[in-house]
Amino acid sequence: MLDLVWLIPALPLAGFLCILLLGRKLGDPKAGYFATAMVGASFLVTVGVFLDMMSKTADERSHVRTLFQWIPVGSLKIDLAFLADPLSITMCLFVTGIGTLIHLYAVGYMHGDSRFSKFFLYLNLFAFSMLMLVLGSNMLVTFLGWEGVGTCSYFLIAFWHEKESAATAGKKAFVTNRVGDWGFMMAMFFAFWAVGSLDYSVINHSVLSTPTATAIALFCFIGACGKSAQLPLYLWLPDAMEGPTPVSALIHAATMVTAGVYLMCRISPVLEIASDYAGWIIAIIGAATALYAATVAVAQNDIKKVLAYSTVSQLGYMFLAVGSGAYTAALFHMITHAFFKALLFLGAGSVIHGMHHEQDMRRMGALRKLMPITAITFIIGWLAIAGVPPFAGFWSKDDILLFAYDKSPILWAVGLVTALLTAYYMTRQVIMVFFGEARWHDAHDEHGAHGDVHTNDHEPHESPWMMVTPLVVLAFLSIVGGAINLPFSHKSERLVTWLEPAIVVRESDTSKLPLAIVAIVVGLVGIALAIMVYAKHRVKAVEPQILADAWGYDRAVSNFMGGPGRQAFDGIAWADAHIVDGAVNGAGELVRGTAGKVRKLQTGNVRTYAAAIGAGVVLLLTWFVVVRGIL
Amino acid sequence: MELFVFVVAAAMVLAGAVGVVVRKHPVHAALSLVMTLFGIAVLFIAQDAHFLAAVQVIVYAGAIVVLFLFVIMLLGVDNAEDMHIEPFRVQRPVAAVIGTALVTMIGLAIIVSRKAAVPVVTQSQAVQDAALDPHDGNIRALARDVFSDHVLAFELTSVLLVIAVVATVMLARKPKPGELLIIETPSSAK
Amino acid sequence: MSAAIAVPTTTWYLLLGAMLFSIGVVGVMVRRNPLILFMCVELMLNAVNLTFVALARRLGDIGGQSTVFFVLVVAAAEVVVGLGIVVAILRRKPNATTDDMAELKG
Amino acid sequence: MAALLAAETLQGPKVDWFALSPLLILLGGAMVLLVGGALTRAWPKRGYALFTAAVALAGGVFGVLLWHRIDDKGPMSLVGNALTLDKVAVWLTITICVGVFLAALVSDDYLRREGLDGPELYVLYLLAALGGIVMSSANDLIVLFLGLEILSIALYVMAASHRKRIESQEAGLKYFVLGGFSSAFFLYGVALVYGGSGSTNFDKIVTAFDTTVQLDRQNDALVLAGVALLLVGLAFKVAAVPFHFWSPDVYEGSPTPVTAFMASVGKTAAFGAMLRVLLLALPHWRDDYRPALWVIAVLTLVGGSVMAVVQTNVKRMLAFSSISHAGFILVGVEAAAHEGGATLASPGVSSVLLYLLIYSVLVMGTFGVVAAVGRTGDAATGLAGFRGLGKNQPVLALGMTVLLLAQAGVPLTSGFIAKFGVITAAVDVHSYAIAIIAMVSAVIAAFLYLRIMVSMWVIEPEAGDDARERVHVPALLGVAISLSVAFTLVIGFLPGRLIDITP
Amino acid sequence: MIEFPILTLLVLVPAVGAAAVALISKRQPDLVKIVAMISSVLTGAMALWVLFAFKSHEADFQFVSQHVWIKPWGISWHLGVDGISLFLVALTGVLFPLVIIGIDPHHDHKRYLSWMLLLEAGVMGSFISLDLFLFFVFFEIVLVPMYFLIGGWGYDDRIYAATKFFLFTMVGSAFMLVGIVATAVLAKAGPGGSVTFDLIKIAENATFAASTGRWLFFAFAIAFAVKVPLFPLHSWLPDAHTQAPTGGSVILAGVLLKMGTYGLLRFGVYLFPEAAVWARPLFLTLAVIGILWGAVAATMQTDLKRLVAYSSVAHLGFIVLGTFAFTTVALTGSVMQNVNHGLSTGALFLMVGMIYERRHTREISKLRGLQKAAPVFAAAFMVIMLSSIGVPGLNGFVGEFMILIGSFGTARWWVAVAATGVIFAALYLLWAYQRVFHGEPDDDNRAFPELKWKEATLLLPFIAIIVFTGVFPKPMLTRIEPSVNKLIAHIEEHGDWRSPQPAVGVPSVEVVTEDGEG
Repeated sequence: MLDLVWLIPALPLAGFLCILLLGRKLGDPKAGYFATAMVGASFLVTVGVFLDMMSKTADERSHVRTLFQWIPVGSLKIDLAFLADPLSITMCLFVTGIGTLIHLYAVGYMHGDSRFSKFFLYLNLFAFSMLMLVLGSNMLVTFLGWEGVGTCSYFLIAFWHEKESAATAGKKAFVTNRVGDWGFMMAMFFAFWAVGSLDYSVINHSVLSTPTATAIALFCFIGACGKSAQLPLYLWLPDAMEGPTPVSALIHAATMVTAGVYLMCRISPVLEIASDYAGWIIAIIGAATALYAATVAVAQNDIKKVLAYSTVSQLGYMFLAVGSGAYTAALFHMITHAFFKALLFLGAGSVIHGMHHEQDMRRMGALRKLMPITAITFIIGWLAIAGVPPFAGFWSKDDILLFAYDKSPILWAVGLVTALLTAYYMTRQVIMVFFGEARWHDAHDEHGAHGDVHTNDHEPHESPWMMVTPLVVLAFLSIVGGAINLPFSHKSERLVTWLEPAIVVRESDTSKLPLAIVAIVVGLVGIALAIMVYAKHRVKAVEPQILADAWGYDRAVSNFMGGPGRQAFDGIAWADAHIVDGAVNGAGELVRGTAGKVRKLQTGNVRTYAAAIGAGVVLLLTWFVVVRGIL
Repeated sequence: MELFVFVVAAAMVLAGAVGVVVRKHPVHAALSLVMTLFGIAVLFIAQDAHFLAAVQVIVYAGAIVVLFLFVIMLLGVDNAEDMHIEPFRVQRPVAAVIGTALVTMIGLAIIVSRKAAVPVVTQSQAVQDAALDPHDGNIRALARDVFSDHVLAFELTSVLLVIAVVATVMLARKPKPGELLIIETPSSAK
Repeated sequence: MSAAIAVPTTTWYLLLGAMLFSIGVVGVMVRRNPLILFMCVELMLNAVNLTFVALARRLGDIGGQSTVFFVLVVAAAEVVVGLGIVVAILRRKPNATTDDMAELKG
Repeated sequence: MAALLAAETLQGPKVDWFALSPLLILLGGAMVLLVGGALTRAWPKRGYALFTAAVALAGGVFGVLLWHRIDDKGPMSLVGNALTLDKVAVWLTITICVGVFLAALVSDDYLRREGLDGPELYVLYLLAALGGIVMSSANDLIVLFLGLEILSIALYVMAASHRKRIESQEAGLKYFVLGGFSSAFFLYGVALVYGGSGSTNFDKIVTAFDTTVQLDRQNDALVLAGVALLLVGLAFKVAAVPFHFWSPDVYEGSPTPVTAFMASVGKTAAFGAMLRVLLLALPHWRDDYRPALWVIAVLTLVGGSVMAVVQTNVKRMLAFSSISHAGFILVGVEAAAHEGGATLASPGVSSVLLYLLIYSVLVMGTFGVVAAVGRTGDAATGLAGFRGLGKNQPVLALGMTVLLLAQAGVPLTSGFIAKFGVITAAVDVHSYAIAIIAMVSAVIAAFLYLRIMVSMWVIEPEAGDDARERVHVPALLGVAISLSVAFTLVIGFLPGRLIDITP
Repeated sequence: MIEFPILTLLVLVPAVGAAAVALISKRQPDLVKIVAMISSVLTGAMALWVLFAFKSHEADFQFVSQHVWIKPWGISWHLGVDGISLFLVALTGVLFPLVIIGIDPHHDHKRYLSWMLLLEAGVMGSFISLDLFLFFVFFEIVLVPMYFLIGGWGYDDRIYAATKFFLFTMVGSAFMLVGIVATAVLAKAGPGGSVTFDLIKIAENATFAASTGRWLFFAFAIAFAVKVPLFPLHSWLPDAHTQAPTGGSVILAGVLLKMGTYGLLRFGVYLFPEAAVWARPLFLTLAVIGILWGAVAATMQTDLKRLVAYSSVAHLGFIVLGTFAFTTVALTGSVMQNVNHGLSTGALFLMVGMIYERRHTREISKLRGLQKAAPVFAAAFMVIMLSSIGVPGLNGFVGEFMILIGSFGTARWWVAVAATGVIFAALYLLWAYQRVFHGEPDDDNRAFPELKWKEATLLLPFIAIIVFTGVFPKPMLTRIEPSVNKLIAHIEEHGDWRSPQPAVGVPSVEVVTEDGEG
């Protein structure tokens, strides 16, 4: 069964190819079901592989399946090969699993869109790329997937490309990601230079010097920052919400954005060799991002923007974990986050769908009655992310905070504040959307560009079954997801045990209980605060503009790009036209100008010519008689 | 004596030459030229080139200058040139500089190398013998030389004269009336 | 020949020739009447002739004199042709100077 | 008296008549044309041209025979050492004959079109060619001077021969005045060299200097002045900058076939003379005149190319291009001046000879096309006259394109071979700088060829242009252009044999 | 046994085709097209035959044919292909028929096709010549048809562009010609004695003094740097590309520029290894500047075609970078990238041409929302663009990656900077794509016609090769690598160069790998 690992990405690829050729014939909704089926089949294969792997001893669980030599030249031997090990299969499981659900959801969500089949074309391609990323046995195959998901992300963000903002957001995502890709490529160069191979098996098992390992780790981290939306490269993710909501859920919450975390875990042995400061840098950036994004989320009014910043914040958590050496904790959180954040996004999507593409929370409220299932599942997601036990989020977040405390109490404190804010802004969101009074009547005029296909019924409504089913499944997972790694005993830490052969596992000796209690309290405080503000209106809401503007960072970057950056570009373009090309044209002009001047000597008058000859004679005589003869 | 002859003749030569250059009227210039030519003929004699002196007078002064005068009269182009006008302001200073430089350079070369070893010339016996003839040694020697060593050159001068004949035929042929149209570029002709 | 009086050596003649030549050169440059231009060229040729004769005497060689003979012929032929051209032009443009004959330029 | 005469019979030099055959054929042909033309009624159409071509061809054929004779017996000197018959001389003789041959073909229809038909011009062609051959085989400065004068005076007349165009007469006058002017310089140079060596004969000059030149350099100032003046005369003839001023005006004003003749035969003879004077008569002053040659070559290369850029008259453009070509040939001469001894056997000389032959043919063809495009009155030689040629006369335009590309030195044309030879010669003596300057100036010059091509192929004729007389290619002209193009291409593709036999 | 002179025919068939086309009467336009098609397709078929008959894992020249041409100068008609030139030959063979059949010049078909075929002969010849003189002949002759193609069938500013192209390139060639002659003359002093222009003989036998070799190298390198074009000698390229007719642009980008990079490798590095090693920092620096400069300049262009043209400057910077890294991986990448760039940029020009055909403008600001109007067209453009951006899985990435990773060991800092080029590539292309294809089309653009079948057929080979090479480059690599290795060995032998020993990973644990390759 392990040898069939190639089927996992192959099925979505097949789906992609089929839809490419037949997509229009299949149409809405068959294309969607077909795509869902392909990813679902991929999930089944993954489960098969997973079971097969489970049946093996820990040592035998790593398996490389080479398809063919991809780039064999000189000392560079790169195979198109898959590495099936607990880490990759874990990733595959939730990528395909959640992927299937979101595909299904999308069939409902995208119903009626004029480019329905194209959406699933991209979605399948994305699934394929993501699986390549996860399964790659060397950095380059991972990079193939890495870029593939980036490209799909671009396609999908800009899916409604008629909208200027969507097109811009897509481009921004791709270009920003490319900055990170530069780091990834540099990491590969270093790795190849140091060990002559890009295979994880070789890199992770080589005796690297500390500086090299640090370089590889940090360059990988730059790549991860791009893909996983960390400071300072997170900019693209909030904008990416321009894409259809299933895309936000699948790509920009559950799977693609976690690729950075995955990569860091994948090379965790290298990180271990790297200098201490590498870990510190990662942890600090992670913590900073977490806190920063959480503050921003507090003041957002767009239902998806809140979730987007929340995602950034949660990813920050994961990097905090990575930086603290808690790779399993990072992965654990990644999985639970995938559950609840996908749930939240899909729930938000369901709301948006029900609200006819209204995204402003200020125009929502009291939806729980009209969209009961959506409301309930969303609330479960809220509890999970807010860190309320026993929901999934609590366990994983707690795990991270524990290791962060090991690293430094300050990091832990930052994490705690973030947790508080998270609870606060999520509660705010739930209240604004599902409780309070209905405010949607105020806004009939705001019709989404793509809402036209819906009926003229302006009343919000519950979503169809294919959208609701995934919500329910994910809600269930958000409740019980924590079970995969309960910190009660070594045995209950199933995820850790499972991943142990693949990544570095670290034990913490800090007492877990007090920290957990603090975390719970903090979470509850956050919820309570929000209730006071938004439900009871006891306290006036604090939503300063600067937070809504994300501390002005985005604008600063835009201003820089539009200002000095653009000027620099203009300057170079000018220099190209006027200096580089100017020199060429200048040379031409010089010749022409000289000729124009010299031709004036050609007066047509014999006497002038005679004078010229005379002058020539004198010059020649000077040379011959004076220089050569007399001197 | 020789000095006296030289000085007088040289004065004639130079005066005539300057006259050619500065006299407004072409006829005067031609007459100045005659003076120069005579002066040179005198200098030829002073240097034992009797035959050449004779030819100089006959051909140059007699034929060439007459030809000049003839053309001047024939075409009636004997109007004076206004020497006060010079359309190209730099022309005269430049000419003066070049002229001075030229004479300086060559003069310098002449003076510097005046002590140079004179190469030994071995002439054919016939020429040497002819030169010894007291009466017309120069002419004989010249004839010997021209018709032996330089016979080809001599023949070539005939070609030159043929060309001169053809040239006159061609150039002097009067264009038929109406043929003298200056052919304009088609755009303007249209 | 008295020793007190300098005897004009070849150098004197050569210098005279150089001067004559230069006057001719200057003449070509400053005069506008084509006929006078020709005369100036004749001056130059005569200067060369003088030089030839002087050198021939210094060398004791008759060859220089034969050369002068050829030059005379050349000069004659040149004048004939030159006057032919001038006649052709002047018939068409009476009193044309070389400055007027400057349509071809640039 | 009779006894005296008998006693004093002149012992003229021995004359090898066969060796003089090309000269005699040209002379004889000229006489037949002159006398026959004067005495008989007008010859049938094309009669003069075909006769001239035949004479030139015969001259060339005898040149080839002489070539084989030299192969057997080696070079020889003729008529009392006045001429040298070596391979260089014969090569140039053949080149000149080829030039005359093509010129005759080019002239035929032109003269009739312009109403100038008659034997005179052909007579002048033949006589000028004779002068050219004398120049390029002379072994005596005086003989060379006379050859030069024969060629020059004939050219003055030819330049002025278009009676209806005042430009032609202006050209004749300018050429004449400046030609006479520079001839005087040349002659002065002859005189000064004569003064230093005691002779005008190349062999004797060399012998004389062999004994004196090393002794006392300062005393050679006069001879050096002579060398300078000789160089002036030669540089004027080849139209080297700054002695080139006459050539654009004269090329533009002269009847087009005459321009072609000047550019081919005139240039060939002048360079032949230059090789002989500099390398055979004055080898002792190599180190003195080589830098001067270098400077002149560079000025000529750059000046010719640069000044061509702003021209709009094709004849004038080609005049500047011809100057630039002269620069190239000077590069070869400069290279040859690196060789020691009084010899013409060097890669430099070979490259010059090859260049001259190739250029002669090339330029004949080019001006042939210009003659056709000039149309009646020989006035439509501006760039505008070439517009639409690609449409109306595609074959002619294609031929012109080939010729222009060859002039630009594009590979697979003879022009490239010529340039390559010169560059090789220069590089062979390590004159890298001049080689590079030459090539770069060739690029500048390429601009003008491109402009002509653009006019032919790309620019649409304007409204006024349509009213223009249609370009007409008469038979003989067509033959001349075709031969020229064919030669250009054949040599471009298969130059091996020709290079092999170049002396 | 006399071998079948396949390479000679590769040159002769298009040349004869050109002559035949030129000679056919204008009144038979169909015959003209058929003859042109046959000769180009035949050439393409022969090129492909060479590609398939080529023995992989073989470093030496194959299909060699040698005949004396100009004996007194030691010049011979010496042709051969090795791994370095093989794919360029194939590319040339494939590209020309596509262009000749697929692109309509609109007027004067006869002349257009004749020039095209002549161009093909010239390009083909430059890639297979093994004689300096012969190479120069082809290198230079190419200018003529290209000049006429740009000048005759180009756009508004075509004469300026064509002239600039011709003269600029010719200046470079001027130096090269002197260099070639000097090389041959100086090489003569070595063993053998007689002059030869034979590349292999000179490269293997002649030894030049270091300073001499460097001068000579520069004489060659200038010509190639112009052709590539290397910053700052690139300014002819945007004009030429923009003004050329579509077919001309495709050929220009597809194969003509490759004459520069190929020449640099074959006639620069191979002939003068010592000098090449010495000049390495300069070329690396210029290449890297070119990458960034081209990218930035491309970003600011308002003309779509000009933008693509500038992207070429950036891409070719990568190729030069790889060339002067002197490692197997980078050099192989460079050679491969030649082909990749030819395909992707060629195809981009093709599509820009199609846009122009439809809209009669190339101004980005006048185009808008084309994806909505013509989704398939947009998709095709997208794939090609992604290849140009260097997205893995497509050909552009493989070459670029090999260049970068291979150069890293020997030119680390340059690579670090050059790699940022991938960011810019995304920036300018995506931005352009957004402006042209995204958004709501206005009235002018709404009627933008969808990709036609004929056009799709034309693009299909491009896209197929783009994808195939991106996924499975191995067949290319095994053919290129031996020759590249040989070249590097040559550099090591003659120049002060040691290519870095491949680092060998030191696994602390035995890795379980199961090779599943069949």
